[in-house]
Amino acid sequence: MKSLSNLNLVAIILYCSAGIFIGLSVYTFYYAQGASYLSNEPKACVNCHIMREQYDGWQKASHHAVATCNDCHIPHRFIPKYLAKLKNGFWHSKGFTFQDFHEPIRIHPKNRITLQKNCLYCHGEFVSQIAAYPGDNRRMLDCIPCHRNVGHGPTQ
Amino acid sequence: ENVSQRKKEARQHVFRVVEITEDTIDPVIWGKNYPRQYDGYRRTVDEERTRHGGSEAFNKLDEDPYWRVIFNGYAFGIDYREDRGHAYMLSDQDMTERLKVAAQPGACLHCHSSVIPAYREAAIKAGVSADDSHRQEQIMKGFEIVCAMPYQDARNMVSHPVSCIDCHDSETMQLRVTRPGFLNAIQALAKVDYPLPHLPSIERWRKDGRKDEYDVNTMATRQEMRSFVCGQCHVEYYFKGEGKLLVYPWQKGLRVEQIESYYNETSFKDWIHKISGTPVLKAQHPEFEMWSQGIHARSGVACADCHMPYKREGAIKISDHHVRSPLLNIDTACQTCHHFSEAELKARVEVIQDRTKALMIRAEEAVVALIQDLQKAKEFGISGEQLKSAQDLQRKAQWRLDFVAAENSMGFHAPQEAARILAETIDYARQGQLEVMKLQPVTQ
Amino acid sequence: ENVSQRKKEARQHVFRVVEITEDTIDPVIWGKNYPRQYDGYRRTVDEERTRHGGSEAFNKLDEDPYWRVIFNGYAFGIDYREDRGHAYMLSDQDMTERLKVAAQPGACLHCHSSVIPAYREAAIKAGVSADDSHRQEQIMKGFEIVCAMPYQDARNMVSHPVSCIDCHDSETMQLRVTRPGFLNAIQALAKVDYPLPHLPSIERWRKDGRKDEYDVNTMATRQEMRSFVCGQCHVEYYFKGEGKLLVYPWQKGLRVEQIESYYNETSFKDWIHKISGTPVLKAQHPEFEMWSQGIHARSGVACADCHMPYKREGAIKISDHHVRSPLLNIDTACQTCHHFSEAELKARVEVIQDRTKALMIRAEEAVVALIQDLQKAKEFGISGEQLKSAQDLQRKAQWRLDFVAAENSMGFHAPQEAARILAETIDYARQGQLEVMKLQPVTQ
Ligand code: HEC
Ligand code: HEC
Ligand code: HEC
Ligand code: HEC
Ligand code: HEC
Ligand code: HEC
Ligand code: HEC
Ligand code: HEC
Ligand code: HEC
Ligand code: HEC
Ligand code: HEC
Ligand code: HEC
Ligand code: HEC
Ligand code: HEC
Ligand SMILES: [Ca+2]
Ligand SMILES: [Ca+2]
Repeated sequence: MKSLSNLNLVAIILYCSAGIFIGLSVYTFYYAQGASYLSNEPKACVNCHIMREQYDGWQKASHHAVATCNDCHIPHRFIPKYLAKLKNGFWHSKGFTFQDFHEPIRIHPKNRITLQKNCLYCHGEFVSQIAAYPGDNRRMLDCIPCHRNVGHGPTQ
Repeated sequence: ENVSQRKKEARQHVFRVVEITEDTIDPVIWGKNYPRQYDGYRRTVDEERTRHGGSEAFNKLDEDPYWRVIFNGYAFGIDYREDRGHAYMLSDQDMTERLKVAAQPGACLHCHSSVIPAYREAAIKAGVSADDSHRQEQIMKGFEIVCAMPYQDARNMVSHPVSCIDCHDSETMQLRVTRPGFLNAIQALAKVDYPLPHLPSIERWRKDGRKDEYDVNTMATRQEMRSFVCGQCHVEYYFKGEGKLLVYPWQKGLRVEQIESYYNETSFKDWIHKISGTPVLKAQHPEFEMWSQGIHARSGVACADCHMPYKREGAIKISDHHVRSPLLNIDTACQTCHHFSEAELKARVEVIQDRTKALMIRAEEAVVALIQDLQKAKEFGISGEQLKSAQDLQRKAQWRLDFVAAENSMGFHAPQEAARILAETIDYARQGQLEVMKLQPVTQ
Repeated sequence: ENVSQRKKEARQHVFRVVEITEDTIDPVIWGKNYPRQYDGYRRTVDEERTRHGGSEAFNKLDEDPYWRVIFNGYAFGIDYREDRGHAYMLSDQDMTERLKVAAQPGACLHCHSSVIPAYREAAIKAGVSADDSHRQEQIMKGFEIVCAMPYQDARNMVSHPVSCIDCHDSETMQLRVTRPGFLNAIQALAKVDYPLPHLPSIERWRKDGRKDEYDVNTMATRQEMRSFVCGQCHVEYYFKGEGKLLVYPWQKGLRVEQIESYYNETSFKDWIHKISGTPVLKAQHPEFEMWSQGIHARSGVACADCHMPYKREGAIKISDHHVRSPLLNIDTACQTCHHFSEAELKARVEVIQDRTKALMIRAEEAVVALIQDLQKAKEFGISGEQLKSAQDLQRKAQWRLDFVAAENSMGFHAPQEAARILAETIDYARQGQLEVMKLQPVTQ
């Protein structure tokens, strides 16, 4: 199973990034109410005003009533879930502190795969005939170009 | 209750009721396993007109008589119709007057029938090993043989319009390309240097050092395949040499002048224009080529996205196999990506198409004027040699005009490119007239 | 620290340090209250070139000498430059040779300076009540007076290029339109019948029975205002009659042939072409008109969305007052709407612009060829009367060519429309040549 190698990774990254993460951004974490990052509460994400646009969009989008940020953006299995939160938490804190990220914010390719998988978590059966293969570069049917607005409403 | 009912439906949507193999042509049999797709497929018999397209096979020559002048001396000047649904492709070919006024080769069937088994059969008869491991060899050899046959002989070997097996692998149901014309052409295209940002797998193959041949069925992404299966037939083509081998002229690229320059190199002509005496070219349905120049292709939007959009049927989602004008189902074809009302989207298409149409008529007038001037000059007794430069300009102009006219979206697939091509048409046609005029003093 | 600083910023980003009134022209004073916007505004002094635009004031006549032929006999044939940042508008006007070779009126200042106080001053001098309740009357009357003045006299009444007060209400900071030229024209446009799907407030006014006059400052939506403030100046114009009244010719609509037909009705001409003797038109920066024909306008995308995009400064978002080519900041200008890389978006613009440019050169060749043919015919001694139909065609062709060339996006604001216009250019120019040719036998 994949979770074995994942576990190794978890261990390594937990140690390394935890160190850097704590050293670098304890303050950010504290001040931006970082603890809430680990919850499922969407408000946790808007603690960074940089997420404001996505938050506002989410409130008006079709999934507002049925899915929160984490349902779409964070893996649903336990270990990858907290691993992802940690990794993303690290990058987001770093980005927020140093203001060195590209704007407008763009989802990272890996997180986009996670997102796809989460679409299938809920809609897997519905789209079973059009098999989606998230993460398989050649065979993947990408949901996002057609359904970009489901999470945050139209951008155009 | 509703939800659980739908979940149940969803779980059991594929019953493999029957066995399907590479020899199963009959869509009815496939339909037993995939009834929803089959239902859509069958509906391509429907006929409904849109402002510039749709599926009524009206006669284009009656709609706009300029074309009788432009096609004078060629079979298209006799019978040329609006295309309609896939269900008609074989019978429409059987019935066109074009087949009666001129002998046509078996090559015609490549795009109007489920022809692969016929290719294999012909190859095996000709001595290629019947073994399954020689499948591709059978197809390519049989293709050559059938292309060269008289139409009727080949016609007797096929029985269905495009069928499931032409786009799908019988085992995995994945998309695949079967048509030799396309397989050859896409390899040639890959080798060209001109950039193809809308075909990422070719760009990747080029970047990776162009190892072996580019193999569309193993290298293309799924999204590309959703256009390639259509590119099997919706392309410009010609019959090469005595063997009438079907060739898509992409050896220099997909743009109108690249194709022209390929034809010019071998001095190819489709026919000699009866009024002007010019060796001219005929363009046929370059949908794939025009789409390639548009913003949709560049954005990764495939033919199937618009012409076979996903639709909801109960608890599952399927591709609408009722291939047709997207203007007949704007909600599924366009609105997932574009958040405007159906009326607004329709209006946008029509603004683009009306502009194209107006320019097209302007361009037709110019080409017809040139043909008439050439006619008068000939009546005056001016010799062919002197008319050469004007005739060359007619060839250029007519090729461009036809490229837009024969393309079936009335400019929508690439609006600015269509207008650009028509602008060049006008320039060449009017310059041709000037060339003829220059000869006038000589005759006085 | 960073976070807390920003949280604080977000709370208190406007300190009203100084009082601003309708008489405060100097942007430095406004800048005390709005330092971020002022910082951007000041940066319009920057100079950076893009492939087809940017802000270096290179000489267009040297880049492409055809234009010396096309503009022959007119001030534009002497000095015509690429436009640059707003900071230069007044000094560039002062310095252009066009001002030296021909006497220009005060009307020029309407779009090159913060002119409203000058209008009011002139009106009050001329007897209009100085009372604030007569503000609009002062402006409209002063406009008429200043238009008719000699340039230098009017020039002495102004001191700043476009300033905050030209786009903003001094009290509420809301956008507002001040320019009489625009106010008159948009009312005339509203009265036309042709559909304006991109201007919903006008459509609404029409549907509601066209009561009173259409009043842009009270009826337009905020999103429309984000284009209207630019439409105050980035438009085609002419000086009407002896009073040199500045008029935007939208009485029949915004399209190139609608404007042409307006000019034709009054036999208006900008000058007599020196080589051909044709009374011709000059087009100037029809950005608003071309944008109106494009898909962005139809989608509700305003000038300010691309040319003054929101950008984040710390915790707050402001409009980037460094008005310039969006290709210099694709991330804020385009990527909010388009999910493609900066390189890809740049490439898309350049594909559109390169197509336009190639067609434009083709069209220039045709127009120049016609001018040369007319010249030869005149040298031959053919009379003006006989040349009339060829000259009419020159007028038509040249007007269209110039409409695309004078527009500053090299086709981007409306790609297919630009190509359509150039196609017509070519058609008319070549037909003009044919008309001249027809006269040849007469001379032999
Ligand atoms: C229903 C699914 C869904 C939910 C719920 C959701 N998102 Fe998203 N999110 C998406 C999609 C789809 C994208 C677009 C990815 C793309 O364009 O490639 C996205 C993109 C983003 C981006 C990157 C911006 C971009 O355009 O690439 C951020 C940041 C983000 N979401 C944050 C949030 C936050 C914060 C919440 C909760 C308030 C949230 N999301 C809730 C689906 C969702
Ligand atoms: C500490 C402040 C902060 C918090 C809290 C935060 N974000 Fe972000 N987020 C950022 C910054 C900064 C970026 C841009 C970083 C980048 O592009 O690398 C970002 C980028 C993103 C992206 C796009 C880039 C990527 O990583 O794929 C997504 C998706 C996203 N955030 C989702 C979330 C969700 C979901 C939450 C709540 C669980 C959240 N964010 C909470 C600051 C934050
Ligand atoms: C937490 C579960 C969940 C996740 C994750 C999720 N959805 Fe949904 N989605 C739903 C539910 C529930 C509905 C509404 C009920 C229904 O009609 O099935 C819905 C509705 C939809 C709809 C129809 C409404 C509309 O907006 O057009 C689309 C399309 C859709 N989802 C696509 C997606 C995509 C794409 C993703 C991933 C980016 C996604 N969903 C992620 C649960 C989810
Ligand atoms: C973005 C959407 C879109 C894409 C992608 C697209 N088309 Fe079209 N196509 C249209 C529209 C819209 C029309 C005009 C239909 C009409 O006039 O009724 C059209 C017209 C056609 C027609 C004529 C239909 C008729 O009604 O007669 C054919 C054939 C066609 N397209 C084939 C293709 C092929 C092959 C591809 C890919 C190479 C393709 N299209 C890609 C939208 C699209
Ligand atoms: C490369 C593929 C291809 C080949 C080869 C081909 N066709 Fe077609 N044909 C098409 C496509 C795609 C259409 C629909 C688009 C259109 O009508 O422009 C079509 C449409 C037609 C139609 C209906 C519209 C019309 O033109 O009246 C007839 C009849 C027809 N073809 C006859 C023939 C004949 C006869 C031949 C051989 C000389 C032939 N076709 C060869 C692809 C092909
Ligand atoms: C085997 C050849 C072949 C393939 C593969 C093929 N087509 Fe066609 N297509 C045709 C022919 C031939 C016609 C014209 C039929 C007629 O007029 O009798 C046609 C007609 C059409 C029309 C016009 C329908 C109408 O109602 O006017 C559309 C749209 C179309 N095809 C789109 C597609 C798309 C999209 C694909 C790929 C998903 C595709 N075609 C694949 C040969 C093909
Ligand atoms: C090429 C475009 C396209 C892609 C890719 C795509 N969809 Fe869709 N999707 C559609 C269209 C069109 C509909 C509307 C169907 C209808 O209304 O009949 C739809 C409908 C849906 C719905 C149901 C909407 C409803 O009305 O309840 C869901 C859920 C959904 N899609 C999820 C997904 C997921 C998950 C993926 C990725 C595996 C995906 N889609 C990929 C075009 C697409
Ligand atoms: C002209 C080409 C073409 C023909 C003919 C065709 N299909 Fe398809 N089919 C497609 C395309 C394109 C897809 C979408 C594949 C994808 O998303 O990768 C598809 C998808 C499917 C799927 C997957 C589920 C779905 O709906 O997306 C099934 C099952 C299917 N087709 C069955 C059939 C059957 C049965 C027939 C014959 C009755 C048939 N197809 C004929 C082009 C075709
Ligand atoms: C899978 C997504 C998708 C589908 C389906 C789609 N489009 Fe588009 N369309 C795009 C993208 C992407 C662009 C490029 C501009 C942009 O980035 O938004 C575009 C651009 C356009 C434009 C402006 C470009 C031009 O050529 O003038 C029009 C008009 C348009 N689409 C109409 C349609 C219509 C009509 C349909 C249905 C027949 C359709 N689109 C289907 C994604 C799509
Ligand atoms: C969708 C984006 C968009 C909109 C909306 C838009 N423009 Fe532009 N504009 C552009 C682009 C891109 C260029 C080309 C810049 C270049 O070539 O460097 C351009 C060029 C220009 C230029 C020349 C800039 C230079 O670099 O010399 C002017 C002036 C201009 N636009 C004014 C306007 C006005 C006025 C409006 C509204 C009536 C408008 N634009 C609407 C994107 C836009
Ligand atoms: C209706 C508004 C308007 C009026 C009236 C106007 N201008 Fe301009 N002018 C502009 C705009 C907008 C630009 C920038 C766009 C461009 O250069 O095409 C510009 C650019 C210029 C430039 C710099 C580029 C070039 O053409 O060399 C000069 C110099 C200039 N104008 C002089 C004048 C003179 C002299 C007059 C009076 C005869 C005048 N302008 C009247 C709006 C106007
Ligand atoms: C008062 C008249 C006026 C107004 C209002 C105005 N402009 Fe201009 N604009 C000009 C003139 C004049 C120039 C040319 C200056 C020069 O070349 O010296 C210009 C130049 C430009 C340029 C070229 C800059 C460059 O770097 O090449 C752009 C882009 C532009 N304007 C966009 C806009 C937009 C967007 C708006 C509205 C938000 C606007 N303008 C409002 C008069 C105006
Ligand atoms: C050429 C027109 C123009 C000029 C000149 C101009 N602005 Fe603006 N300004 C705008 C536009 C457009 C907006 C966006 C308004 C909206 O979204 O409704 C804006 C918005 C603003 C805002 C609101 C906050 C924001 O950034 O969106 C402030 C404050 C502002 N401008 C200050 C100034 C100051 C100070 C000056 C002079 C130094 C100035 N403006 C000159 C066009 C202009
Ligand atoms: C506020 C939203 C918005 C902004 C900002 C924007 N666009 Fe667009 N763009 C659109 C919409 C909407 C369409 C129409 C197609 C569609 O519906 O997706 C479009 C269409 C296009 C097209 C295809 C149409 C055509 O004319 O060929 C291109 C190319 C494009 N945009 C490029 C750009 C560039 C470059 C910029 C920045 C200078 C830009 N856009 C800024 C919303 C926007
Ligand atoms: Ca049709
Ligand atoms: Ca410039």
